[in-house]
Amino acid sequence: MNFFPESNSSIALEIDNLFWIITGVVGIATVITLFLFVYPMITRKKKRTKIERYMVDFTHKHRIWLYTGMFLLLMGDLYILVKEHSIWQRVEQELPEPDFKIAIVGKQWMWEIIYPGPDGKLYTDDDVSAINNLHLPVNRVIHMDLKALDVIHSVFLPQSRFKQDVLPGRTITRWIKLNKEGKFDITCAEICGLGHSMMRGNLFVESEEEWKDSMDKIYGIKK
Amino acid sequence: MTEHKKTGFLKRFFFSLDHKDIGFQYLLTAMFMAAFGGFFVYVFRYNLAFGPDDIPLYGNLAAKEYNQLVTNHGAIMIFWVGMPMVLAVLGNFLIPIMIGTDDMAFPLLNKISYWTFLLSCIVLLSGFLMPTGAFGGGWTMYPPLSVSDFGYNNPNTTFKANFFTGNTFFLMAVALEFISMLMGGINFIVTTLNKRAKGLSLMKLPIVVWMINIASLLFMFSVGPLIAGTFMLLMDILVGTGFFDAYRGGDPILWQHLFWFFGHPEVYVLLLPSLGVVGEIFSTFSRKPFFGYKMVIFLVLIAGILSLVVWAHHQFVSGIDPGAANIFSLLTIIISIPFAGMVLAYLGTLWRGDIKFTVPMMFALGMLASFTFFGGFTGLHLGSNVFDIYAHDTYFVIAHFHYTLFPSVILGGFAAIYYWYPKFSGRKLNKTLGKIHFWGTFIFFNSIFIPLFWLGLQGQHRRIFDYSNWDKLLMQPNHIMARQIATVSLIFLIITQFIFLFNFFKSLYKGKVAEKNPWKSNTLEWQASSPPGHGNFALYPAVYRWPYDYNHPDRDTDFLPQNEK
Amino acid sequence: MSTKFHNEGLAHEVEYPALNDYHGHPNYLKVYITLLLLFGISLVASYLNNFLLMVTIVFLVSTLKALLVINYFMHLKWEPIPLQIIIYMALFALAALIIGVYFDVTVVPRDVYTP
Amino acid sequence: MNTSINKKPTLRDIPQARLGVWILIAGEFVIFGGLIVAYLLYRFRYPEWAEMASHTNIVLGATNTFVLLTSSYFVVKAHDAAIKKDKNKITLYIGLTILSALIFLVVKITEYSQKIHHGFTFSGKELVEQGKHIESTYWGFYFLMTGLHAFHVIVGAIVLFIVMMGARKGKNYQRIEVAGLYWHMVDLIWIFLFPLLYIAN
Repeated sequence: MNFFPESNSSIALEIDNLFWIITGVVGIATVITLFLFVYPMITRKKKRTKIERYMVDFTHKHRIWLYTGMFLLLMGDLYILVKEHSIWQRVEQELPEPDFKIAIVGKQWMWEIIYPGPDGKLYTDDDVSAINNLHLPVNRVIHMDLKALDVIHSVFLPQSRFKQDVLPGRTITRWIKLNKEGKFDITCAEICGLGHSMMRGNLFVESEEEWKDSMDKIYGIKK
Repeated sequence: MTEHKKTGFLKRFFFSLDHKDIGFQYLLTAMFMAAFGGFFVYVFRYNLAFGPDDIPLYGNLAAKEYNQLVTNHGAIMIFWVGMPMVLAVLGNFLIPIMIGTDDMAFPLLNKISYWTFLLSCIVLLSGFLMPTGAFGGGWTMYPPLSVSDFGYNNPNTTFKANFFTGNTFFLMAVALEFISMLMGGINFIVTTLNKRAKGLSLMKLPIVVWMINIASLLFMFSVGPLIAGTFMLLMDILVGTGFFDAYRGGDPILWQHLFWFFGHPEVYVLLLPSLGVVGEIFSTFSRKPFFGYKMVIFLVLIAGILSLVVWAHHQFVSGIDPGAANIFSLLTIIISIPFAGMVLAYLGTLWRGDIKFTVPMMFALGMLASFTFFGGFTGLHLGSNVFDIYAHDTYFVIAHFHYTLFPSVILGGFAAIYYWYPKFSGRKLNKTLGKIHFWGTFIFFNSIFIPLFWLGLQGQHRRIFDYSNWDKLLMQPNHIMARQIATVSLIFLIITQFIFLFNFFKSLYKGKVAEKNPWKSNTLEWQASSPPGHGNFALYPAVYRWPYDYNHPDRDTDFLPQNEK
Repeated sequence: MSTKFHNEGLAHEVEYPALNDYHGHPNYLKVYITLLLLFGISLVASYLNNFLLMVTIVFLVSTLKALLVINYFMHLKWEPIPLQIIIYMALFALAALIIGVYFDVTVVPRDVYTP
Repeated sequence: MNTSINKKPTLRDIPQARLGVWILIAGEFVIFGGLIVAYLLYRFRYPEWAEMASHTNIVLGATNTFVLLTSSYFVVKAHDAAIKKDKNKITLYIGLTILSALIFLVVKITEYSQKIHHGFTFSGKELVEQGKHIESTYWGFYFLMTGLHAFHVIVGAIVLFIVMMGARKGKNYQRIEVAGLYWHMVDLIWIFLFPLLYIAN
């Protein structure tokens, strides 16, 4: 049984790996805790003196046991944090040089995709907009200006492990690099009213030539 | 003790100032609201598994109704079931009697708090009668949607048109509920600090009283900004101010911050009293002193303070500053440490214990197990900001927070009910039915949410009426089957609860009469008669020891009540 | 009637001022005059041209005023320490809130997308 | 003077009502604090709010500050009188406090009518029509914060009145302290609202 849907972006595998790292840390903790849980239940009928049961003093020994447990988890936590920090920085805090820039605007209940016109610059008069169908080239760094018009939406590309809420009143720029051709999904992950479940788009990841063709088509229709 | 006067139903359930009666009223109201919440979840889960047509007991479901049901299920289960169940019921019933006093510090305030709560229930449910229908924008009420379904071009302009909407009623209900719980919380804190029995120092308090008080304090500190925010949002809807309107300088993200600044401590508000109950039950049924009492209180205080500064992990992808997200991720993951210490201390109580598998003990074990293994540990996944990019707003989150809230509210609540039922009714619940109820609840609860973890990892996002749009991603046979397993389990879970209801109400009148101290427990409430009359104690007890002296080596009996020298 | 040990019943049943509950009495007039002086300072400061200096002075003075009121008029100084902690915890919560939200609400570019 | 002057009372020694009001005050602090935090954050973000803040009437604001500070002094004197169980002084000082509250409210109403007259309303519709979208929200905060505060003033005055009537009948002296605490809180909040809304422009 596969745990994740197919992946198509450079960060997808890193995120999947992080999941397994955390699951590993949690797994070890689970085994220890499970033992502490089950062992007293198995041995509950054993004859014990009152003194053995009566552990009213929280002695140094007990404290050390408790601290050891907490310390082990702290180590696990720090391991997770170290692993995740660099990924987070690359994904959210740094913007590599873009090869191509687009804008995505969430509206009730569709995605408006604004492509830069033939001049290659966004927010000029020759910008072209399309609804719901996003064509992107493979293996290129793409910047996306994410906006919303009316209520909060969330751009969620499940196969790219990409998600970003879009809010009216601010533009959020994120980058993405896709490494697999095909047709993928764009979904809205933040409730946005009546048509929330109909708010679906398609992400077409295409090779350079195919992508040029489809861009020509988009420009052509508008021209 | 004072004579237990026969009082009329109306007098007892509407005007009585006695803390036990008020606790019982909260309990009944919470059960009543839980019926709504349970019915809602049944309807929309049925839709997700078997389609929107011809849902038994409901009919056809529309997308708008789906949103309304999802929203109200969330709000009801947290604010109108969870809050009263673990805070108001336990606090009202337990605090005065466990600290050996006659009643709350302010009985009238207590009653007003209940009335406000009842009013908030009525306001919430009357939202369904509004011309536009109930509110359907998610229980988190994120602004542009909660101000109007149409964002900035809101067609409703008049005050009246905006007032009679589900949005307004929902918000008013939430605000009233907060105020009610705030009044209750003040009462709990003052009662505990001020009315303790002679000799009962803070370090001799039962752990559950500590937990309820810390929870009340946390609630009080965190809810203030949200009450302010609720006023602001209400004015946005009604008057047309622009506090959260991006086109008028407002910021929708501010609401999210105000909401989650409350929303995260709220989880601990629900969790801590329940952990307190589990602590009491563990100690009693392991016949062992509570392990690391001071340590646990210290850790809870640390966790409480930390919980005030981790809220933004609900917003990693909602457009907050990515640099700040690093800090919030760090704090969130660090908060697992005090909880790990607490769980280990709790397991230390079980260690070498003479464990007795009574029904409350089973619920307590079930609570701690499901909370730790699934709720707590998946918290690490979601606390990590990178994985949260993917998991946010998917069913992984849903499964995670149900694994924290369901054990806290439902399993912990049942543990408390089974444990203290002999005290507040004077009769015993049927043990066999109780065990069936436990296994049914526990197994079906797990089989609902484990498939949802998997669905979440598959990318199934929340609050979607119909997944058929994502035929490749989410409509494979495996996905459909997982959704159906969850739904069928849910139906069985709901059916199991009828066993409990039958047991609960039948035993009120026909159950075996319980002795004064059926579990041989140490805390003060077991020294009062069952059920305690008005005023609780014939003679106010003086306290000589802490409440967990089980199996004391110097004594013949294996328990030693707090008021014995 | 049963024997009762502790503070109990409604508050008005308790003799006032309650036993053991004595807090000192500061010279209220002195505090009041200080408050008025501080108030005067903040008014004068409001005519300063330097914005930053003005804001700093005004808010320092407000904090000082608030401390005077809460400690002397409200006798918080003479209250039990746990109670003081509870009150100041509220301020801690607010400080956490404002620091956490500052970067998301204040330090963002102003930008409104209109179609 | 009492001998236990240096000994702090324990939590169990202080009357429940006072403890309760202290906890309530902590709760109120966070409620108003939430509003103030929201206001401050927006205020930092929008320099154009400074211009709006200059439309507030600093003279009336200062008058109100003075009135509330003075009333705080009266309340504390009333508390002093309550300890001595001096009914006349209690009536005098609480009467003065309620008078201050009335003055405060009258000034507030004058101020509100001025603002509304100039087109600065709660919903800010007039400003939006002039194209001043962002500025309009300032008045939302102004009216919401001062309005909520004025509501507390009214509640406090009513409470003080009830308490005074009780004290005149010679009972419930400790209620004066409790109501006084609440009144001080109203003053405390104003101490922060005044510079926020009136001075810092």
